[in-house]
Formats: sequence, C-alpha cells, structure tokens
Amino acid sequence: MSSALDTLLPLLIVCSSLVPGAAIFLVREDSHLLRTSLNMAGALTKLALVGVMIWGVYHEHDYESRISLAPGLDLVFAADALSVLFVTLSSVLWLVTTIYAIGYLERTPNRSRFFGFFSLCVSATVGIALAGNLLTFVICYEILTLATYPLVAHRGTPEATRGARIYLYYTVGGGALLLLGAVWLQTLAGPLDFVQGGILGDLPATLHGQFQVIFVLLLAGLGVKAALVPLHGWLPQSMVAPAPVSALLHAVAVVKAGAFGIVRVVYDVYGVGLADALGLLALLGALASVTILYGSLRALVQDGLKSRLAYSTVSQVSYIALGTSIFGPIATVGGLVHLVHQGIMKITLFFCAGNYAETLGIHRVSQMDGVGRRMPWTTLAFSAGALGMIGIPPLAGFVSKWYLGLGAIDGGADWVLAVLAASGLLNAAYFLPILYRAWFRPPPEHWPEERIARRRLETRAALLWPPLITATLCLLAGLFAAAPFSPLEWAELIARREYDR
Amino acid sequence: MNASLPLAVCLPLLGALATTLAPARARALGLIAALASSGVVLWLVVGVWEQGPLRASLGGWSAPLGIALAADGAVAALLAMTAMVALAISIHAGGYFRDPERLRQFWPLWLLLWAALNALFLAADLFNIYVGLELLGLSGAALAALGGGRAALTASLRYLLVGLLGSMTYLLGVALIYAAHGQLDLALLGTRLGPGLVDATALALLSLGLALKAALFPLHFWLPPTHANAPAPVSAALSALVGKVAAWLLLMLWLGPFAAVTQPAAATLLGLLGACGVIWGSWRALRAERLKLLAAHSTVAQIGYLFLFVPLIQGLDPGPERTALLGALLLMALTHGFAKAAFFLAAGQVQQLAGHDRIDALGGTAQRLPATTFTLGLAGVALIGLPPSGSFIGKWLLLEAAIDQGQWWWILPVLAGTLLAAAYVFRVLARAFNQEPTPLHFVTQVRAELPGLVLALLAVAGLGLAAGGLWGLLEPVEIDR
Amino acid sequence: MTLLLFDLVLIATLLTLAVAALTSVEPRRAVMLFIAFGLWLALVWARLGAPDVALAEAAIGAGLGGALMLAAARRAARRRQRTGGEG
Amino acid sequence: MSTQLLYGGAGVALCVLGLWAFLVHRPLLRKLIAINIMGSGVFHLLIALAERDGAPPDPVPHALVLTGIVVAVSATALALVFGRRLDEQGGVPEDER
Amino acid sequence: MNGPARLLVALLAAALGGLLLWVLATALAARPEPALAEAAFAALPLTGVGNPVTAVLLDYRAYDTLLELAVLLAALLGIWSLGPPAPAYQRAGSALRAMVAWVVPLLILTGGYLLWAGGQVPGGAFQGGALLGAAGVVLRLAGDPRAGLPGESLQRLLAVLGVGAFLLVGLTVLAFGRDLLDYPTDWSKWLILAIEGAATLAIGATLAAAYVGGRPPGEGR
Repeated sequence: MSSALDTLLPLLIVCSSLVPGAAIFLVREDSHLLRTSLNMAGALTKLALVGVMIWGVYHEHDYESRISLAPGLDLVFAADALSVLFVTLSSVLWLVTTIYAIGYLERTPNRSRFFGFFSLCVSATVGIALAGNLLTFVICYEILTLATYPLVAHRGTPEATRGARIYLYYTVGGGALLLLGAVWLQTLAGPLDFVQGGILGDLPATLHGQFQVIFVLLLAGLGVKAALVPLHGWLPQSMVAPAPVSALLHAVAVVKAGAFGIVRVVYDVYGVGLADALGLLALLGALASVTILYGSLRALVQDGLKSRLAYSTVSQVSYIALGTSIFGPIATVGGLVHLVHQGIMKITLFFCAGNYAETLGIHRVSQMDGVGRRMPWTTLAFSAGALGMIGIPPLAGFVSKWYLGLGAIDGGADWVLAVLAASGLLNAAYFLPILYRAWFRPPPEHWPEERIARRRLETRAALLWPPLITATLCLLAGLFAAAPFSPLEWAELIARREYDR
Repeated sequence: MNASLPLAVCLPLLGALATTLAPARARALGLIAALASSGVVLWLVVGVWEQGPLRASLGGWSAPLGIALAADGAVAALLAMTAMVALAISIHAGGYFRDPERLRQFWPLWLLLWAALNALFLAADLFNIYVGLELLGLSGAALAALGGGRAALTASLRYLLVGLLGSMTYLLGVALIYAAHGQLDLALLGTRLGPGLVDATALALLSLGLALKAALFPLHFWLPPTHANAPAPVSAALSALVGKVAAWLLLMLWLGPFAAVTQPAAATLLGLLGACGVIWGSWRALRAERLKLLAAHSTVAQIGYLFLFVPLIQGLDPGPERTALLGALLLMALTHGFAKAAFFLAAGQVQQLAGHDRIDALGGTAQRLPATTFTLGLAGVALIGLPPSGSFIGKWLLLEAAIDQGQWWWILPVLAGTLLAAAYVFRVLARAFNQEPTPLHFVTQVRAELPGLVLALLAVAGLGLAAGGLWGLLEPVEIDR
Repeated sequence: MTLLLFDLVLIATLLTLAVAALTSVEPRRAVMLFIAFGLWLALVWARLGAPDVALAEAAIGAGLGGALMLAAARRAARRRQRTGGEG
Repeated sequence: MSTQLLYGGAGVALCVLGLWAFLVHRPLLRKLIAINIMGSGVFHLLIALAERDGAPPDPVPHALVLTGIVVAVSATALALVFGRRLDEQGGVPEDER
Repeated sequence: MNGPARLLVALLAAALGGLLLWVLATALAARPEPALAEAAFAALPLTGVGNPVTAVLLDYRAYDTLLELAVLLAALLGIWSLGPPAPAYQRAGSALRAMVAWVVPLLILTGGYLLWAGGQVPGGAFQGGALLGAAGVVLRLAGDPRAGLPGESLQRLLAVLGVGAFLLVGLTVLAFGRDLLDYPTDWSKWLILAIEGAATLAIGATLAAAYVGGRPPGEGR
C-alpha cells in the first residue's frame, strides 16, 4: 500500500459523501436520476474505501490526514480500531438509509436540499469517527449539529420548526460547553491527539481538580447529543422529522456521535485508569444508569410509536456510556459492541415505524392491531429489532447485554446487574405489547390512512428492503458474534489495544 | 521598492476617474478597474509572501520628510480580503441597481471608497491616515445615501457628521504628536513614543476618533441606521470593509507604534468596550425586526470581538504566542468581512424580491431563493463562529489565550456572544423552512446571487480550512512600521 | 510686551468671534459671524508667518465655506419664519 | 509664555468650544459651524506649532492645514446638500440627531 | 438636549480643555527641534520651487494632496448623486451685472497669478482655485444658474483634472522605475506647475459646482 494513500484515505472517506453532497445542492429539483446516482455513488465509494481501511487497520496500518489550521491547531483524520468500528457502522447504515430515504421522499418537494444536508450529515459523522484529536472532533460535532438542523426542520410545518428550534437550543448550548472544555483542556495539556490509553495520565496531579471540572463540561457537551438525562429533552421533540432522519438521528449520527465522544474522551483523552481514579467513571455510570431506567419508564407510557422508540433510544444509548463507565475490558467490549448493535436494531425499528406511517398512516401503538397480517415482512423486521432490544438470544442485543453483565461482575460493579435486569424487564414491557398487538390482534376495518396499495409487495420496494437488510444484520451479528470481523470481535480488538498498552 | 503598493491605491482612483468621465460606460470601465485593482493586490500579496513586509516611499523622499506605504503580512491579508469582497460587490451591484442612473452614480464613488480602503490599509503616516479617513467618510456617506429615501439621507448625514467629528478628534491627536515629536511617520514614531502624559493623551484622541469610525461600543449609535438603510451592496461594503479598516487602524496603533504607551489597564478598558459591544450588538440583533438592521447590529458585535484581543496581545512579547493571537485576530476580521458582505448581499436579494426585509414575513421569499438562503445560512455560521468557519478558529485561539493568561473573564462575552448570535441567525433561518413552492434551480439570478455565495463559502470553508496559510504570511515579521 | 499685548488682543477677538458664532441662534447672523471668524483667523495666521494658509483660509474656509453656508442659512431663516421654532 | 503655547492654547480652546457646540446644538447649520470651528482650532494649533521664534516657520504643518481646509470645505458642502435634500423631502432635517 | 445634559457636556468639555492645555504645555516644554522643517528647507533646491509650502504640498507630501483632491472629487460626486440643484437666483440688476463684469475677470486673473506665483511666494493651486470658485459663486449670485461652468462632459473633465494630472505624472514616472510622484529633478519645476495648473482648474470648477449644489444639466432624466 502506498504512503500517499495512507495520508489520504481518511480524508477521502470524509470527502466521498461531502463532494456528492455539495453537488446535490446544485442538482435540478426534478433530476431524480442524477441525484440518486450521486447519492449511491457516494455511498458505495465510501463503503469500498472503508473496506480498505478495515483491512489496513486490522493489520496495524497507520492512516492519518493532517491539515494545519493554525499554530497548535491541526485538523487530523486518523484511523484506529475504534474509529473503524464507528465509520463502518455509519457507512453501512448510510447506504441503507439513503435507499430508504429515496423511497420515502418520493414526490415530495425540496429533495435536493434534503439529500444535500443528508450527505453533509454523514460526512460529519464520518469525520467524528475519524477525528484524530479533540479539535477535529469538536469541529465535526458542530458541523453535525448544523447539518441535521435543516433535516429536522425539513417538513416546514410549525411542529417541525418548533422541534428544530428545541434541537438547536440543546445542541448549540452543549456545543458551547464542549468547546469551552476542549479549549481549557488544550491549554493544560497541549494538542489533544487521541492516543489509546489517554494522554493526561502523565501530567502533574495538581491539575487533577481542573481535569474533573473539564470532564463535567465535556460530558455536558457530549451528553446533549447522547441524550443523557437531564439533557435528553430534544430527542422526543425532534420526532417530527421524516422517518429516515429519525433513523439517522437515533441510530447512526447524532446520539451515536455523543456516545462515541464519551468513549473517546474516557479512553483516549483521559485514559480509563485516570478517569477511574478521579471518580469520573462513577459519575458517568450513575448518569447512565439513571438515563437507562428513566428512558425505559417514559417509553412505557408513550402511545405514539415514534415517541416510544425515541425514549427507548434515550435508554439504550446509555448502555454504551454504562459499558464505558465500568473499569475492565469485558464491560468495554459490551459498551462498544452496543454502539453497533443498538444502531442496527434501532434503525430497523425506525424504518418499520416509517413504513407503517407511510403505508397505512399508523402513528400510534394503539392503531397497530393486526398490522402483522397486512405488512408481515415489515412486522417481522420490527419484531427482530424489538426482541433484540429486549436482549433475547440469539439476536444482537443479547450479546451486548451479556458482555455488559459479565463486565460488571468482572469490574466489581454488581449494582449494574440490577440496572440491566430492571431495564430488560422494562424493555420487554414496552415492546412485547406492540408485538402482541401486531401479530395476534385482529386488524381493523380500515387503516387510518392507506396510501400505498397492496400489490405484489406490501409497500414500496425501497421502503421494504432496508429494514429487512438491517433486521438480517441484527440476527447475523448475534449468531456469528464470534466470527472474524464481527462487531464483537472488533470490539474485543479495541479493548485489547486499550488495556494491554 | 515595489510598485504594487502605490498601484493598489492608484488603480481604483484611475477607475473612479474613468467612470466619472464616461458615465455611459461606467459598468464596463468599473469592472475593468475592479479586476485590475484585484490583480495588483494579488501581486502585492505574492510580494509579501515571498519577500516579507514591503515598504514603498513616495515622491522619491524617504521618511520623515516623505510619505511611505507599508504592507506586512496582516495588511496583505486584509487587502486581499478587501479585493475579493470588493470584486464580489462590484459584480453584484450590476444586478442590484436596476436604475442605470443609480449605477452610474455608484461606480465612481465606489471606486473612490475602494481606493480609500487600500490607502488606509497601506498607510504608514499619521496625517496620511487622516486624509484617507476623510476620503473614506465622504465617499461612504455619499454611497449610503444612494438609497434615496428620507431614512437613508438622515442616516447618511449623521454618518457624515460623526465621521467628521471622528476625523477632527483624530487630527487633534496628530497635532499633539507633532508637537511632541515633530514626526508623522509611524515607523519612526515607534522608536520615540513611550509612556507619558502627552503620548497617552494623543493616543486617546487618535483612538477616540478611530473608535467613532469603527463603531466601537458605545460610539456605535450611528451605525445601525446607516447600514440598514443604504443599498445592499453599499451596506456590504460599509459593514465588511469600512468599519474594519478603522478598527484595524486602531488596533494597529495600539499593538504597533504605540505599544510602549499602552498600559494593561487601558488595554483592559478597550477589551471591556469590545465585550460590551459584543453583548449589546448581539442582543439588539436578536431584537431587530428587519433583516438588514439585524445584520447592522451584528456588525457592532463583530467589531467588538476584535477588541477582546487587545488585553491578551498587549502583554505578550514578540514570539510564536503573539503571532498566533495576531493571526486569530486577523482571522476573525477576515471571516467577518467575507461573511457580513455575503449576508448583506443576500439580504438585498431577499429585500428586492419581497419588497421588504421584515423578518417575520420572509418565509416564502426565502424558500423561493435557495442560493440566497444558503448564503444567509453560511454567512450566519461564520457570524456565530461555528466550525469550520475562520471565526471558529479565531475564537478557539482567543479562548485558549484567555484561559492560558488567567484572564478567564473574557470567556463570558465570547460564549454569550456566540449563543446570542446563534439565536439571531437561526431566528432568520428558521423562516426558510416552510411549505411554499420551491424553484427548480438552486441559483436563480447568477450575477446577483453568486458573488454572495462565493464570499460566504470563503468565510466558512476557505478561511476555516486554509487558515494555516495566514500564519505563513504573518511568519516573517509582525506589525512593525 | 506690546507684541504680547497685540497677540492677546488677536486671540481674544478670535475667541469672542468663535463664541458669538457658536451661540447665535439666528442662522444668518451665525454664518456672518463664522465668516468674520474665518477672516480674523486668516489675519492671525498671517501674523504667525503663514501667508499661504491665511490666503487659503480667507478664500476657501471663510469665503467659499461661508458662501455655501449663507445659502443654507437663507433657507433656514425662511423656514424659521414659517414655523417660528428653533431652526 | 511662548508664542506657540499662547496660540496653541487658543487653538485648543477653539477646539473644545467647537466640540461643545457640536454636541449640544441640533440644527445642521449650527453643527457644521461648530465642527468647522473645531477644525479651525486644530489647524490653528498646527500653525502655532510651526512657529519657530524668528526662524522661518516649519512649512510641513502649513501644508497639512492647507490640505485640511480643503477637506473641511468639501465635507461642509456635501453635508449642506444633504441638508437641503432632506429639506426638500419635507420636514426639518434637524429633527434627527 | 436638556439643561443638565448641556451642563454636563460643558463641564466635560472644559475639563478636556484644561487637560489638553496642560498636555500641550508639557509637550512644548520638552519639544525637540522640529527636524522636518530643516529637512524641508534643505531639500528645497531639489524640488525646483521656491515656496516651501508648495514643495511640501506637491513634492514631499504630494501623495496627501492627491488623496485630498480625491476627497474633493468624492464630495462633488456625492453632491451630484443627490439630484438637481436648487433654483438659481433671479437675474441681477444692471448695476450688479456691471460689477460682476469687473469682478469675475479680476478674480480669474488673480487666481492665475496666485497659481503662477505659488512656486516662489505665498499662493498656489488651492488659493488660485478658490478664487476661480469664487468667480463662479459671484456669477451664480448674479443669476447664472450654472455659475459659469461648461456643459456636463466638460464639467466632468474639469472635476477629474486634478487627480488625473497627478496620476498621469505619478504613474508615468512609476513606469520608468521611479517612486510614484518622484519627479526627475530637471523636470520637477514644470511638472509641479502642470499639476498645479490642472489642480487649480479642478478646484475652481469643483468649488463652483459644489456651490451650484446639484448634478449638471443634461445628466439623468
């Protein structure tokens, strides 16, 4: 492999969606074919490039693109095992979501604008994944905020405007805190390149007090996107966005960016040992546990399907933070693998929710009686996602929870088991009734608003295939968890590199 | 000797003469002059890049008897920004002024203004700055009145009078300096000035005059009505360039020749005024009902940011730390120049299409002009200071220096200003999402929309990602003339 | 001593004219006083050995500037008569 | 007391008088007279500085003042036309400050 | 502005005046010998003119004067952009007209003399130009609405003549590799005179046009 590729590959991966995205803005509103080609070309190119990167990183190849912005400030895109995990997740799910969005937005206005920002959003996510230092992370994190705002506001209805405004209040406020924390930390520790094992461990202990304050600032900034209680308020509000956007927000981009940031800060800036010693892991663990239980409880009482899923996200994403907060490699594996598993499960659920809404006008859980007979494939995919979320083997969610539980025992944090058990029960309590309704209740005379007639397929092909693909991924990730290059294997690779420094 | 320095002043002047003489061909001649002036500035920037700071004496007389022009890296960068913004305004104006008569009046005045801008950036002589300021003030006021309405006339007249007051105050400072030192050349004065009552009073008078023209809080009262009522291309020039040059001169005096005169307390006072400007301007922008008025108030805030740097740079000896901060200061100024010009040009488009610029009633228009709305959005990102704009990096370095030097209180205005800016920018952008029909094409009017879009892109992506080059330009020597 | 006295008289007259011009409410009177001030200033500058500037001040500052202001003062006076207010 | 200080002091006095009048008076014409007198004060100060007790006076301030006079009259002329135009548009230009 | 505020401004202005006087006294007490004056006199032979003020204005600091003429142009363009002039005065009576017939040529002649003499003795372009302008004012007062100025295109030419001559000379010497406005010594006197001549016409025309106070006839609709 040539060295030019080594310094270019991360940048190319970012640009593979950025350039088509910029071009899409200029595409005539009615040139569907050109727009779709640009979208697909970008998504496939990115996937191919990511494939090259996975192979390289597995063989301990170094990839780094570095641009100097100012003295002491470099924009760095680099690849390590952790970034590859996230970058792969987002590239694969982007491809699927793009297909879904093309089908979902058929014959609606303003598609060039939508897909332009959609691509920017993925570029920012990939930038977050590949960020090689805290500055780059902050930059991409803020761009992500900017790129998702138009997507949330896309529909232009008063509710959309309101949801987008609330989203913005939270994220810009959080961004300001993150910025402050990052700048402060940089004045103490110099350029904050992400290094496995952290970079603050060698600094004098007199700074530890400031490190604690900074951690709170950073956590507040990242917690907004990761929807940690009490910073989760925007997430249910932004449900007004079109379904592919919700899928993106909840599974791939925004909440994941927050969770990923927490992982980065704990492992590669502070170092898990120092974070533990300063009591920061305990803080994180407590917050995550509260969020998990709170989110599940709120989900229980939601009738709106998307709101229930939204609160479920609040709860599920904190598993990642929870895994991070337990000192020990096994819990780390559990948290990291959940980053992937939650993504594919939740995106399946949102695709299905979108299908119900788009095909039959179903928006509430109470309207779902018998929907499994009208839309069996969609409901099958939904069931796979929901059961995975509860943690039924052999689906993906089971693997995450298993490792989290093992890690908790290994790390001596037995109380986590109680949280896991309670959360699992709550998950079951809010998902199983849906499945029961969908499969076992009789369908109504009329669906609320049947928009897509039943022909050979239960709905448009572009809407049906994506959830089926991701549901299959849920199953495969669980079944073949031990196969090489599976998410679990990769998470173990990361944990190994993190702890066996 | 580098001919690009005097030519940077002479070519726009020549263009002004040509467009005065042949008003019927004003647009063609004006565009040629604009291109030529930009070309010369490019030559100048290349010269500074390769040889470091340039100095050209005029008339064959060296200082102290003669007048010199000087360009270091900072000046080169500002001149380049001026040229790019001015070129964009020149192209945009052709689409903006529907009345050929107005266009004929616009061109010579506009080129005179451009000449004044270049002259002031290059000036290395205290009295020469006075003449340049007058040229700037008169041509600026005349341009601002081209809107023709009563509000525009009233605002321009006030602008003219305030400008005159500022110049006279400045000139009084010059007289005191001449009384004490018998010199006018800045480089020579730099070696003579020192702490003491006379120099401090003179600096105070010079600063007062310049602060009036730069609209530094609390001397900003005249700016919003003037900028809000002028024709959009003129507002763009006034906000992005005219205020900037006065602020730059003030900062240059403080950090350059008068550095030995300034005390930390005075620098803190200047920073404090900047902080008040940031908060007050942002707050008023948030409350503004009209788009151009919002932009004008935001200019008050953006000028304020520049002065936050003074207390941080003042105590630093020359070295990498100082250069880094100086670059950050410049980056903020440049980004704001591009962004605010873009914002005003876009606001002008909206105003022309909608017939008004009331923010609550913008919705449909914004949706009908995707490129213009996009411009507003990008410029807004730069005004807020979100990445990847240049002002983000500027703010990062500013915050870093504030924490590093233990002057953490400067964090408050920066963060408050950022949040307020986000609020006022998104107050406008939120109107762009509605259910009105959309046009097929992204750009509807190439000549009127594209210049602003390019400027906004420069502010957001160009300066953000390619900011490293700026320090390359600054590297050899910093402000010293 | 006489020279100093001469200087003092020059300056006192100059300042008196300035104060008078600045405090006159009636526009035409104010402009007339301003012109007188300008001419006197030219005289003072001639005393200070600056004949070039004295000439310019008399011709441009007092002369043309005054003429421009007089035209405006005539309009202001007319308006004052119309409205009767301060103008 | 030197000639420079005597005349320079008069210049300062004129300046301050002009400044005061500029700040307190609202009518355009009075403001213009005020700013012109303020300018004359600065010019006067410069002329006084050029005085060199017997030696031929310093020509540089003289030239500066010449430049200043022309600039001042240009600005006055422009401001007066602004005022007239406002007049013609109805109302009193002095109602704004 | 109400009473207390006026008083406050007056007090502040008085305090400022006191401070400035003190500063001035301090500055003058420690004043260095003005180096510029000696340098200006020493270099006088190189300029080809005998009047040191003219030497400063058109040679040492010619660039200032160039910008100053640009200021004059900007003011005129601003005035023109504001619309047509106010109506002229009624035609003067015969006695006044007879006086005008005397005064105007006298003013023009004196202006010309001042320009010519300015090289050696007090006088020069500004003073000469001012007298030309004054002639225009007298003409307008006597009822000529155009103040003796020519038609639009010629007026535009006159307005730019000063800056134009400066730039022509300045850029020509620049093209020959010298500084801007660095006149060759042998030519210095004549180049200065030429620039001054052009500037005189421009100043005169501009001041007269400013007095007219509006765009020349024929422009616009």
